[in-house]
Amino acid sequence: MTAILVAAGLNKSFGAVTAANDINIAVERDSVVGLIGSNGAGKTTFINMVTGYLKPTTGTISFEGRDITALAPRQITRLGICRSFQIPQLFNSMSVAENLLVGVGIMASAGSDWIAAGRQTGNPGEAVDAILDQFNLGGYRDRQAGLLPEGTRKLLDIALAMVVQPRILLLDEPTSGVSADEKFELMDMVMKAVRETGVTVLFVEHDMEIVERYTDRVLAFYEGRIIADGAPATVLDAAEVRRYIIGEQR
Amino acid sequence: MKLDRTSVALLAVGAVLIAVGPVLPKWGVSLLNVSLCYGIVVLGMMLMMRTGLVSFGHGLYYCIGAYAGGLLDHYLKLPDMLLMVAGGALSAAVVATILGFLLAKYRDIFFAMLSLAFSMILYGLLTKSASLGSTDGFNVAAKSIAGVAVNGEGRQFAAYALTVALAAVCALLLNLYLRSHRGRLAEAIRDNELRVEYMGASVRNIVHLHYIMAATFAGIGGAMMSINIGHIDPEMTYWPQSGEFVFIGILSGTGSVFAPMLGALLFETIRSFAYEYSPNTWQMVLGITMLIVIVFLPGGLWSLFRQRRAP
Amino acid sequence: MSRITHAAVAALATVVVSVLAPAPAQAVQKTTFRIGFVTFLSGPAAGPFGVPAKLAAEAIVESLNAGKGPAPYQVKGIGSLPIELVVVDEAGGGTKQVSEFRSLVERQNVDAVIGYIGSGDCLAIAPVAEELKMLTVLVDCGTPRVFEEASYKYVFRTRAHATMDAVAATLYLLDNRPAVKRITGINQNYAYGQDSWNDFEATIKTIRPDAEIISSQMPKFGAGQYGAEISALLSANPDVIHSSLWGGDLEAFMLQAQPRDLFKRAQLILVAGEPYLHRLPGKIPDGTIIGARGANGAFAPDSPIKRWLTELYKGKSGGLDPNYPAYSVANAFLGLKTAFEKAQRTKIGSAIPMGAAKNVKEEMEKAYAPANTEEAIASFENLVFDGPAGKVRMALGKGHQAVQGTAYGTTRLENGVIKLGNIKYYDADRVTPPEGVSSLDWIKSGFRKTK
Amino acid sequence: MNQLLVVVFDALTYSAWLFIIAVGLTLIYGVMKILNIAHGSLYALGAFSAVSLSSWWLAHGYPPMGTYAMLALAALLVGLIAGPLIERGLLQFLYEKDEVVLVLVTYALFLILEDLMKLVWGVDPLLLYEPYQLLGSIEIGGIGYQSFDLVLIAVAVLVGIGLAWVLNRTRSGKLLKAVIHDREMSAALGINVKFTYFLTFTVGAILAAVGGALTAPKISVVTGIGAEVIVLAFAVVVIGGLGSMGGAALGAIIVGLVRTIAVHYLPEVEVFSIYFVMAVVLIVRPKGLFSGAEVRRI
Repeated sequence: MTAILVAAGLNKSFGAVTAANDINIAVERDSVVGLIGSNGAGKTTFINMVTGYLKPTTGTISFEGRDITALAPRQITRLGICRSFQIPQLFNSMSVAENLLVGVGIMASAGSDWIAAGRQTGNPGEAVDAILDQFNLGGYRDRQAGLLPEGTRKLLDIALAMVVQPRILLLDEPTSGVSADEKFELMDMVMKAVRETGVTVLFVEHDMEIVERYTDRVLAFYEGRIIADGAPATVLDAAEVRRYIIGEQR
Repeated sequence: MKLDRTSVALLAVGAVLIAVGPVLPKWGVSLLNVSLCYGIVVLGMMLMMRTGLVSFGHGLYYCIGAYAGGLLDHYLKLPDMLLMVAGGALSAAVVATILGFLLAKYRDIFFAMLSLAFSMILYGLLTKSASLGSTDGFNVAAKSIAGVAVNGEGRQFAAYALTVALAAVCALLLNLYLRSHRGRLAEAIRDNELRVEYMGASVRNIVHLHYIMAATFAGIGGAMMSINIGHIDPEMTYWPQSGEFVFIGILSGTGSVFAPMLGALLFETIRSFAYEYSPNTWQMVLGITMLIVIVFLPGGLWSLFRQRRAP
Repeated sequence: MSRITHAAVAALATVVVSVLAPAPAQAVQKTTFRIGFVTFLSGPAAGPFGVPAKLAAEAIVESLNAGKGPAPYQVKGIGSLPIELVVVDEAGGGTKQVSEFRSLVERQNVDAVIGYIGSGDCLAIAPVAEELKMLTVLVDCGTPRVFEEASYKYVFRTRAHATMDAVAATLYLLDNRPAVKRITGINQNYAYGQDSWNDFEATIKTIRPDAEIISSQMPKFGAGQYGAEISALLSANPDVIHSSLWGGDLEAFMLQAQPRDLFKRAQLILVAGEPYLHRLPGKIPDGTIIGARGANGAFAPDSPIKRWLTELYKGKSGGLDPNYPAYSVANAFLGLKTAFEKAQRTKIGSAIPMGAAKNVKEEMEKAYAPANTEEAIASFENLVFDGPAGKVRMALGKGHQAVQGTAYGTTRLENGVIKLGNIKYYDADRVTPPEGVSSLDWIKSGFRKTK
Repeated sequence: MNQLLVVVFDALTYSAWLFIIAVGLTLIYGVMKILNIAHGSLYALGAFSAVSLSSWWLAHGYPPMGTYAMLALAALLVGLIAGPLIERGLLQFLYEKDEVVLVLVTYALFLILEDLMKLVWGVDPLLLYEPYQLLGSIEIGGIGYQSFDLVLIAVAVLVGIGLAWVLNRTRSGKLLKAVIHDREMSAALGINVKFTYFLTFTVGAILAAVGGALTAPKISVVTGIGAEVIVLAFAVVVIGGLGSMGGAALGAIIVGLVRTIAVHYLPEVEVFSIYFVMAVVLIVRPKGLFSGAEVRRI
């Protein structure tokens, strides 16, 4: 198996605070990786660096062998690295279908294809219907995004990342704010959609049940460093992880 | 290409307006001329507003369009209506392309204020240019349309027909654009530009593009206004003029490309009647109208029609 | 909610329909002479110019309608038709004024338009008046460009243009202070202010090539704060300070400059200072050269028409003397009236041989319709008529542009009131370029009398 | 050397005048996120009221020195009446609107007040020159000045120090700063945002009126003076950074200096020098000179 995403020697500090300290990760194609750690441990910073929101102070990130460290978020997105957000980032004044249509539109108008960009969009199109089905959002199709319940907003946020056809999907706390009985349903749906399209997934998660159930590799962050890396059972059992992360959580 | 209802309606209204031109009262023609020119400018404001940006200096392009047309007459002795409009559109687009590299980074009040600064700099420059008549400006007389000489009644009708046609075509083009993939991104940017970036589109490029489009509309409106009015002066880029465009934009709402035209017509009507029937307090009449619109019609005039259609 | 919406839509529809509906057919029998009167009612020019102009217009119309005009203006109204005024604010710039002009003509169906103080507005209106064939008398704008850059059939200006202000000011200055060397100025940064300074500078350079011209201060219109300008003028140590400031700007400048002793050594010229004499006692230094943009106001020689205007205006304004905008307005109304009535007389003269009928005036009123615009224009061109400041000759711009003499004087404070002394009058011919020569060319050519 | 002194003093008087007007504008923006065009009208109202009150005072033959009290009283009255009236009567219903719409609201207000003042005071310019000369004159760099200009500078400095003291040293000032920093958080922490707004707008209105009242003796007070002032004040606060008091001070000094230098050495460019500086500053520092970095949390 080959690594699709490689982070080498990432450092990032905000003034006196070190948010990333010599991070080295190689993510294999088609794997599902969980990122765990307490608040401020550097998980979101890592995602922000991979997706171009933050630039690392030193170190490089490469995707399929290409250095993407200096690229802007949209260029990284274009290459196939897409993300969801802790706080769902939706188009609140639009309907659910229109939200997804934005993504369809961006895909259609990719690059400098002006003719495609100028093409009309009479009906939402098949791509939107497919995503709506995948995420079981059909019932919300014409509801305004700003007025949706939180769990549905979370789902739509992930769907928006999926609609632009990612190769790697980074999910930032996909189940935060989702009720306990909905969280598995949500994750099942996401994982099913991901497996159908063959996408590599990294997700930040506080819920160890979710981590255990859905990942095949776990990275544990502590004060900007990776303190454990391996199969879920191994990592969650490691002494340091139990002390610094799980202990703190329970 | 299949046209939607709005486009068909635009073409129909445009055709009817041109057809009834000869029987309309003259002041009705003048009112429509001025309103539609404003309407064309406000089409651009509407596109910017949809993108989430309001310019307090859009008079800059209105003025550039008018002066470009005027200079064609003044210096190059090419007083052809179509040439003047094309010149106005092109000059506005060129300046907007340059300034857009800067302005596309700006949002909210900072976008509004930097636009204002640019428009006031042009005001200062024009005020200093004695050869262009300083604050008095100069007269413009279009004498042909597409090379065909016109004068008297023919000239008036040609200008009117061109104004209506331009308004219809500009609105039609904007309507088509807004319904296109890229056009839809305007509202997405207004809602959440971070997400747009993270879906792989360059917000800056789109804002820049929309800025150029809005400026081009303003240039066309300004050039056409100079043809209709026959006089241009730096007042066109002074801040109250830009404020008026913002007001008409908010009065109209961003619901449909028809809205700027109707909004401009209503504004011109109120303003003109207030000037005549309440010459000492017309500012108050306008101010109160503005407040009423903002308080009771937050979605603009067009929201009236929208609510009516919705179940 | 939907009822409100419907009501609102209906209201909107009504507005739009009523706006677009054809105007009611014009009354067949003309019973009044409708004049659109346009002047500043808001903004900085309203106080010093716009409102005095409006007061003068209203007073003059009342008096003329009552048949109480001085000789030769005793006929009621215009050709016996009572005058009706439609007043419009001149605010908002040329574009708006053209729209308003159109609606005055096309919606209000006025018979003539009198007005406009701003030069930009005059330039903008003239071609539209021509297009709409509307007889328009420009009241108070000063720019020579109106008739130097174009010629019009329907447009008249019954006051002299501003070139004579600068020329006469220079002549007066050099007559009284021949030794002046260092010349500077403070003028507003807009067309009138720039033109005033340029004309003055050019005139000085033509007559006194050895004078040293220090560049003029050009504060923004309505700046209000002149601290730095006054310091700069003080540092320049000039002999002469030329200023065409007016209104609030002039008053603010005087209030700030006078206590700082700017005028201790420098000779001040206020081209447009005459209307402020009663407002600024103690603030205008003795010996200031003052103009009234024509022999208006305090410069106007005594005459029945001047007394008539003064009395009327005092009644309307609560005791103030008419200032030069009021004089300009009087010129416009009297000129228009003369033109229409002369046209009527001409018609009657050609219809009925003089002496064949008694009571020509009654005959005329009964038998003949009032003169139309075309006839009035024919008699307006090259007309000479009496205004409150003396004879007005429509001599330039192919008979459409008035020439008048002008005057300058020097101030002196007497018992708390500013008086004018050493008044000198300048004939129109001496301070106005001949037909077909642009003002600046004429000045630079050394005031040549012919082309 | 003398020339330099003159330029600096000219710039200082102009900056002081600008600062008094601009600081109220920036305060209101900082707390309420309203760019208040009607600030110009409040300035004009202050000037008109100052003329009316002082003229009344002088007409009764009271000692001329008392006109200074009248200037202060006029500013207070305008601020305390018009401020609350506008905030409670209109603005409070519109706080949830977009920033740009709020600018338009205040523009509408500006138009209404403009005609209202015309109805009350007429269009004839009003004069009140007594207070300008009462304090005598001084000489700086070989050039005479009126001491009144020193008062103007003193008032500006006092206003600046006073505001800085209130904001940094008093409890309510610190609360105000909290509101400036994060409106929602402050509300969540139990700060009475509604009252804060009321207070801020009133203080801002008083400052605008102080500017007008202190300018009245130097100018002829006439409708339209508010319009000229407001765009200048905008330029100042935008250059300094919207919502920053220090920025308003720096902005005022920069604009004052630039304009004065233009007047003394290049009168030709005076007319657009200020907007040129504004554009340059915004290009280099998009949010003005004193602006906190804003990081969006995602």
